[in-house]
Amino acid sequence: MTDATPVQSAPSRGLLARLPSLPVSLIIGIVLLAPLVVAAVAGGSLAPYPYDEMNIMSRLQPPGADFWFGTDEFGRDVFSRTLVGTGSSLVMGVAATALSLLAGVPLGLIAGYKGGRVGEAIMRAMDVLMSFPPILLGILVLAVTPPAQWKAIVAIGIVYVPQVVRLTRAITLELMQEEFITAARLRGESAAYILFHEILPNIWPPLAVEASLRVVFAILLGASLSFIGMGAQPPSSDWGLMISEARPFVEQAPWIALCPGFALATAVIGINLLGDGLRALLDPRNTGAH
Amino acid sequence: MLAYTLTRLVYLALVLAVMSVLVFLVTQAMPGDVASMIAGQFASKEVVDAIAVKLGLDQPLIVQYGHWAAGILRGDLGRSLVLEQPIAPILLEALGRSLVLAVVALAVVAVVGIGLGVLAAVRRGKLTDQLVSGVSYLGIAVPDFFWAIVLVLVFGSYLKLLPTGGYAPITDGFLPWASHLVLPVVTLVLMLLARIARLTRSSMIDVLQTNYVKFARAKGMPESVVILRHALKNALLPTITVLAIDFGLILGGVVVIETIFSYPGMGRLLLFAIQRHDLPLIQATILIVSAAYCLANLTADLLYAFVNPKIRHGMRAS
Amino acid sequence: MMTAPQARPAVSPVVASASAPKPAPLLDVRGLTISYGNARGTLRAASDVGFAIRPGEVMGLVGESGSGKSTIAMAILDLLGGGGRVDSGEILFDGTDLRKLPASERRALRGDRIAAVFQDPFTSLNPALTVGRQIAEPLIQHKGLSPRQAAVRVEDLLAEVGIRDPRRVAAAYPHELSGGMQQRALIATALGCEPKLLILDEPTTALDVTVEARIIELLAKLCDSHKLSALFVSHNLGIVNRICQTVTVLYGGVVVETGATGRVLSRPAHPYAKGLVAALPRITADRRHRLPSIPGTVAKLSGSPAACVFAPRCPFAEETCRSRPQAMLTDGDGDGVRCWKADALAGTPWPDEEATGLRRPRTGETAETRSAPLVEVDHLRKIYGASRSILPWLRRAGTVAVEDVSFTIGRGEVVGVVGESGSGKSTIGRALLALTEPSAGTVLFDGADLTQQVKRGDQTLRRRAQLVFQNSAASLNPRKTVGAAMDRPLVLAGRADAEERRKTIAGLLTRVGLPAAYADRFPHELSGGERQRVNIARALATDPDFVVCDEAVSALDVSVQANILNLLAELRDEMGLSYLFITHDIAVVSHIADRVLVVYGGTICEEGPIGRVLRPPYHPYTEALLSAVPRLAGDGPEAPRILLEDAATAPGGRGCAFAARCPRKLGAVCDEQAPPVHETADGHRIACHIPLATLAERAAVFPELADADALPR
Amino acid sequence: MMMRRLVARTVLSAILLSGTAMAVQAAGTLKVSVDSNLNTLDPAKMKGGQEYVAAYLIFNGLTVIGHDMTVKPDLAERWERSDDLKTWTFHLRKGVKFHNGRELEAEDVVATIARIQDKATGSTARVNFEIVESMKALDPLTVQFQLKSPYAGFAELFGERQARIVPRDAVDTLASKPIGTGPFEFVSFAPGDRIVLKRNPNYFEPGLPKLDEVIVRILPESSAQVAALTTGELDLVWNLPLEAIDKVKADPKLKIDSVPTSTWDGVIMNNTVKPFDDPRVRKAVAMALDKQAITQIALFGNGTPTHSPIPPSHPYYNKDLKIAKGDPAGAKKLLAEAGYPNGFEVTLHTPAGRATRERLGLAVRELLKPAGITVNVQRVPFDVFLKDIEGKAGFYIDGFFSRPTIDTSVYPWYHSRGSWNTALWSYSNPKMDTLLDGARQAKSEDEAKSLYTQVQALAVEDSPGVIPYVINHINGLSAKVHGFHSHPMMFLDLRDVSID
Repeated sequence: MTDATPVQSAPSRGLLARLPSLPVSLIIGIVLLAPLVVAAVAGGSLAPYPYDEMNIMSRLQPPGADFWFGTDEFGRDVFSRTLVGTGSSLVMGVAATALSLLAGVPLGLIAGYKGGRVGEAIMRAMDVLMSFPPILLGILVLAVTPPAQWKAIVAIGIVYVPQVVRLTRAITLELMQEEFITAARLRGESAAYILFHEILPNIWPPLAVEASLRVVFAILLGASLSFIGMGAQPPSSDWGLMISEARPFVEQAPWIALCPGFALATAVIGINLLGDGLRALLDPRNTGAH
Repeated sequence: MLAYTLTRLVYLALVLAVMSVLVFLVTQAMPGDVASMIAGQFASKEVVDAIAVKLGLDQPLIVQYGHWAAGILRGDLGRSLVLEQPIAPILLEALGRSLVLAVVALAVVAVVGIGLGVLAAVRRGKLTDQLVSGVSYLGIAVPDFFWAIVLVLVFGSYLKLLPTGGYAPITDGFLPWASHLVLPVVTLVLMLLARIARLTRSSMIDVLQTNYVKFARAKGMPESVVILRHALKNALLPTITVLAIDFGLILGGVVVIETIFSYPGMGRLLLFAIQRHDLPLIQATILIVSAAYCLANLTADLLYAFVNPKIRHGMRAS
Repeated sequence: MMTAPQARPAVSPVVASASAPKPAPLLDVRGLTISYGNARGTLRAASDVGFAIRPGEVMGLVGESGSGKSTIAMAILDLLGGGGRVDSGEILFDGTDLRKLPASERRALRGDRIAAVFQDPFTSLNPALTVGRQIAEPLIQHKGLSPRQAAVRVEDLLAEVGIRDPRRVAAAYPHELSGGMQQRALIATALGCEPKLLILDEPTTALDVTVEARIIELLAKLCDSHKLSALFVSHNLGIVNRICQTVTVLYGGVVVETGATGRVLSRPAHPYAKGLVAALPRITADRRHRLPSIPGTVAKLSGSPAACVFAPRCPFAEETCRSRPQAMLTDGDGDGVRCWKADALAGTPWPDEEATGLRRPRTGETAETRSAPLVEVDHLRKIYGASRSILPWLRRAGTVAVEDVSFTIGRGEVVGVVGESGSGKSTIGRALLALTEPSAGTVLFDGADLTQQVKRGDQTLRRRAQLVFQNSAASLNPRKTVGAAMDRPLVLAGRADAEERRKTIAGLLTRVGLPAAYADRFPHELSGGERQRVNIARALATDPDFVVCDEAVSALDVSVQANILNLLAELRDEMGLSYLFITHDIAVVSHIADRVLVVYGGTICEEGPIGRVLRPPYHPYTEALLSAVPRLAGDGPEAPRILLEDAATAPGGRGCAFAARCPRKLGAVCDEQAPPVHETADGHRIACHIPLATLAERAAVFPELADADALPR
Repeated sequence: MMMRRLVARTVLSAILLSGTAMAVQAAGTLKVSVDSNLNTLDPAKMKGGQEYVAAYLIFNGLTVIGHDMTVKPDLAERWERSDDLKTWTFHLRKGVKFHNGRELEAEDVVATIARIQDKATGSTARVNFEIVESMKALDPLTVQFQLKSPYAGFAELFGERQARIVPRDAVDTLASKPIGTGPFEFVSFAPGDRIVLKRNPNYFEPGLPKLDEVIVRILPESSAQVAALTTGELDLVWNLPLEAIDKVKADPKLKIDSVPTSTWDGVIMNNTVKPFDDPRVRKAVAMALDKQAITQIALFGNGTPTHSPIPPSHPYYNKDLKIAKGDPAGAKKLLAEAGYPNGFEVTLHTPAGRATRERLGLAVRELLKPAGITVNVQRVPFDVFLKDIEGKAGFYIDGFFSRPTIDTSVYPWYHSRGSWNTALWSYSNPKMDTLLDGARQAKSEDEAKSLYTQVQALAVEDSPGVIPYVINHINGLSAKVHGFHSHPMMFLDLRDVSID
């Protein structure tokens, strides 16, 4: 009630100054992700070989001095392919998540704020979408047209819209009960102002945490879709596709699958840790302690 | 509770009805068509048309939908155009195999996952907790297909201990049946375990901080009673929901795992149907998969309500 | 009797005191120091705390939030959570230092020799287990009863705590019981193993006033009949006065005063205790005066106190107070005070602000002398949860929150609405502000239908009616500065000039007693009282005529509550505001309202000028409410309390809403017919089947009001 | 308690020993795997190799293509042709019974062929029998065909995969419950899982088959197939994945059996679509592709570079022609002549899920790069491939199984009225037509050989598409399996097979 030692506000201090007090998982997450982001941005120029250069003489080479992570059945350098594939895999996750947020957040806001018939209609539509198992929805979307990576992104984006809508709506409903929203209504604010200036800023922290987890799911789902041939297309070096193509050779040349597998694991662990760290950082209950 | 169940069932029926229309339209929109698929490479137009007429594909969509929907209401899922067999038995068989996978995998996940989650929550911050967290990270970090490949490599190719693909009906004997299940189940467990363990851990931690747990301690209850009787029962509520949803997911087919292990469940049936462009089979499979998924969700909610006396009794009011 | 300031052992050797041979204490806490630690540092929750409870004695441990009272209770139970630890000290129970016992032995004592009841019965019972099983658990654990034997004992226990249907309650789940029943179940659990010591941590705070009264009555009876000792943790001085023989006052984790309840509450020695007693709103007080209040906010410590913890807020503080810690001064009777000036101040009351000229006395101007009413409520009715689904089993009539309520609020008038939880009082407030649409009836604001205007999108009229909330934290957007929160109403009012708006905000902040620089702060950087001031300032920013105060001071500590009440009163006087003051605390209402509505189950049972409502004739419910108001020693004789039954069913139906709990129920007529309204002079109306004359025969709950015409009108 | 422990122990040992436990089955049971699900068991509607496996186990034709690629009697014990090559009379073997016990009659043959001719059946073999003017059963054991035009290879047509003779009274249930005259009887089919067949005790070849039971498991994952073969869970992997050959060879308990075939993959260029309407462009593509390298990449060397569908193992093969070695510089020059000095960009479609063809596509992409042609590979699901790509797109990878005769292997693709040609690359050269028509009526082997030699030269010169190789058909099997020989038509012939 009467709290005499005001708790220092989290956002009012510089990030750098607070580095020692940042959650450990956040720091590890960033450390794991940083090289991947670099690879995603500059993958092609860092790679020792072009990702699609074939060399029949050196196919299925084990890791060595020339090819750090060996070569695949076409003699392509696995390391270069993995490096170049970073962009494809990360973009898949981030873009699909962005898409689901872009569509889901406004719908969730409206459903939560408006309620009534509009809200009901939105939520029932989401129910229908949600009653498809995620990968099924992805397959269905992709089965309508020839596969391509951007379509996989759209498909995954659509798959996760209901979750985002539900979360946004739940938070909005909760916020609608908050008295500061009542105060805004009392002073005669428009619905748009309340939605975008009062509610939205309070939705971001939980959404950011949710988004980081969604990115993980999207990356994995994207890899799965590529794996069954409905995502990225050869000769692209998307990780899921690489692992899928490596299957027949896994016994002779396990490195073809292991290299992108480890990259995928690093990305997922990194983002998970980032999400955990973010949660700890943004959770009001954890101000100070983590 | 009854009213709630009824309401949910009505919703379910509505959702499925809407979905059936959606599924029907989407499958119609698919490129490629079944008549040319049946006619094969380079069939002439007349051949394709003749097949289309024979299959009734020339009729207006609404009529086709009407026939289809009426059939489903009668329990007739139609005939597979490619397999030229009634769909229902094929689907039931695949569903049965998916059911086996789901039940076995979830039984393992539930026991191990909840156990680990409780252990981690009770030993929060200690080595055990960190070990469990680490293992569960590994579980979610690596995609299921990667685990599957590793398992095939290790147990099938190197150790030659387990069959790496296919399915043996129980009529072949218990051992072949069970041995074929091991790898897909282990893969599924690796995939699902982490979530269950982490969820149990976090809800357990929440429950351990509640007043009623504090009050149970104030009554001098031993820690084991506090954890197992007072905390666990309440902490399991969200876990039950997720388990039921996972159940629906596996029942609806885990396409990737079924592909790698050549497991003839719902996922591969669907993939088969899509690849062969067998519209009735696609429609029926999606409908059944979605219905199974919805039912699992519904069961989750009902189970949640049933386990939670507050909702069980208060359902009428809400 | 008290000596000069000098360093003395902190713990008074009460036992060794020869002047009054008393039995050895059952619980003797000595030098207890507790701190909470986390990565950011440590917070001292209790410093060198000592007190003793003798067999059969109930000791009150009082203090405001953050005083460390609950922490001490939990430390005794060995249930400190969240990084709390006991740094030093002894907790002697029956002569044994509990801290030296292994954890398993301490656990064996808990629930058996030392039992506890916590604040919130709603969350203290496990929702997944039946009540009976939860009560039986310690019996089986500590006494080795079989489940069957335990079940029999459970029913006995439930009967003993006043539950009429023990078998049904034992088989019920917690959510099926009312709050009062739940708390009785908890008490039954605590009593099960016949403990020697009860730890009661705010056992009635979460309950309604009439329920609280019954629970206190029960606890007092049980402590007496079982010869129980108890540590009674509370912030409520009135309750402590009723049940405790001795009291220990905590401030900032430090014991500032201890002694016999009667003495401490009637003649407090420590300045903080003086302030606390003075700031308590009293029904009998002259409401033309401001409430005395304690300036500032509660201090928090990170280490051993280096000065008197209360010095920053103490009007009597001198330089010495700020430079050295205070020692406990005790006398032979076990009374103690931690203030070197205690003797010197013995006759000095807490300073009256009017006397010091800080505040203007309220002018006696009346509101009703003005013209037409500002707000007219006509046959307002609100039903929640009604549903017209196409699915027959989903159709619901809904819950009646407000049933046919009519009243008016004059310009400059303060109307209080008093009721318990579920009485519909908040719904009335929300309907008045067009935050909820009435199911029937109309609300006219300044002659216009506000609801219809808002529906049409016309917000101008609405800005003239504002709301001050209970939860000062939730009512401010955590991501906006105070200035930004106050800026919006001005922008909406068409004030284009940013500089001018900034000035206005500074002016408003100053007006509610905050520095203008607070405009740049975020809500979480403010204390609860400061946030409530910001809330008020924000409400004022639209330049309203009418403000609904919905439990606006309920969440605040007594010392802060007085501040806010004073501020609200001042604003009304200066700006001619009208208030609808919604609260569960009739003492608070009596202090600020001109007129009062007593609501129960969505209906108005009694309405009238405050002076009339506080005096007979009473509606039976009003009478019970008034009799439940706890009073401090020295406030006058306690009236016989009217104890209401726990509500068995929700109010509703055709008859009187209060019929089910009414101690004076006439019979079937109360259940079946709506009560007639008796009207007396001055607009005093009572809705009851009992004839007015019979009602008027009752004795006054506050006789001092009856004869002394302390109240105007 | 005891019981529970016992069960637990059993389960444990079961899991550990399952590898060997799997092998415990009826002694005469052969477990075979195929790599893809079967769509249908109705031979007339079959289209995939895995289906033909079933067709040859359950059914017979009037004739059969032998391991030496020559036509041999099957249900027909002998046949006669008129001198004008237009009237063909087949005499059925006596006493052949369908699995349902009914005797085979000439009317069944008529019904079978009529059904294939029916457009609504949608049989890919229909075009083969368009040549039939009329047919009739002269008596229960004799059937006679009148052809529209002379055709020397008509008897071979009955060795074709779809032309399995089916009982005329049970055609409607063929897809799910096939009845034939073959060495094995149908027992059950679980789509996606397995087909179970048992020995036909009334099979007309005395003493055959030797096996009691055949289980055809559907295992799409190559690693699972190989693992199952090594653990003994399978006895034979039909069409062994190429990448597993080394592993099987290295295992002393396993062996490889392979045979050259005339099954080929091709880089199809639509001769009516720009830029492939210019023969110079097609020629440039052909020049740039190193067929030896492609055979290595796509088949891991398990095939032979060729000019046309005529395999190098065949006597008609043109040995004087050189196999393209890959000449990007020459290709560039040709492209410049054709008006593409800077090359061009094109999309190459490959059917998804056909590993060798996907590898072929990627190899083409790499090998055309130095010639200045930028290829974007687009994988297409097979159903879409059939509908929207084949015969429609400009540039794609396709492939075809061996045909029973050289005529059926070449004519349909290269003759301007050939059935596959019109729907594949629309190649038309009157000179080629003359050569092919002539070969059909060739009176002697030498004449035929000379004509086909010219056909190959012209096919390379015009390059309607590039046929880089013919594939070896490879099976992996357990050393316990005896009497198995891979068939150049990729049939699974199990009549003589036995297992220890």
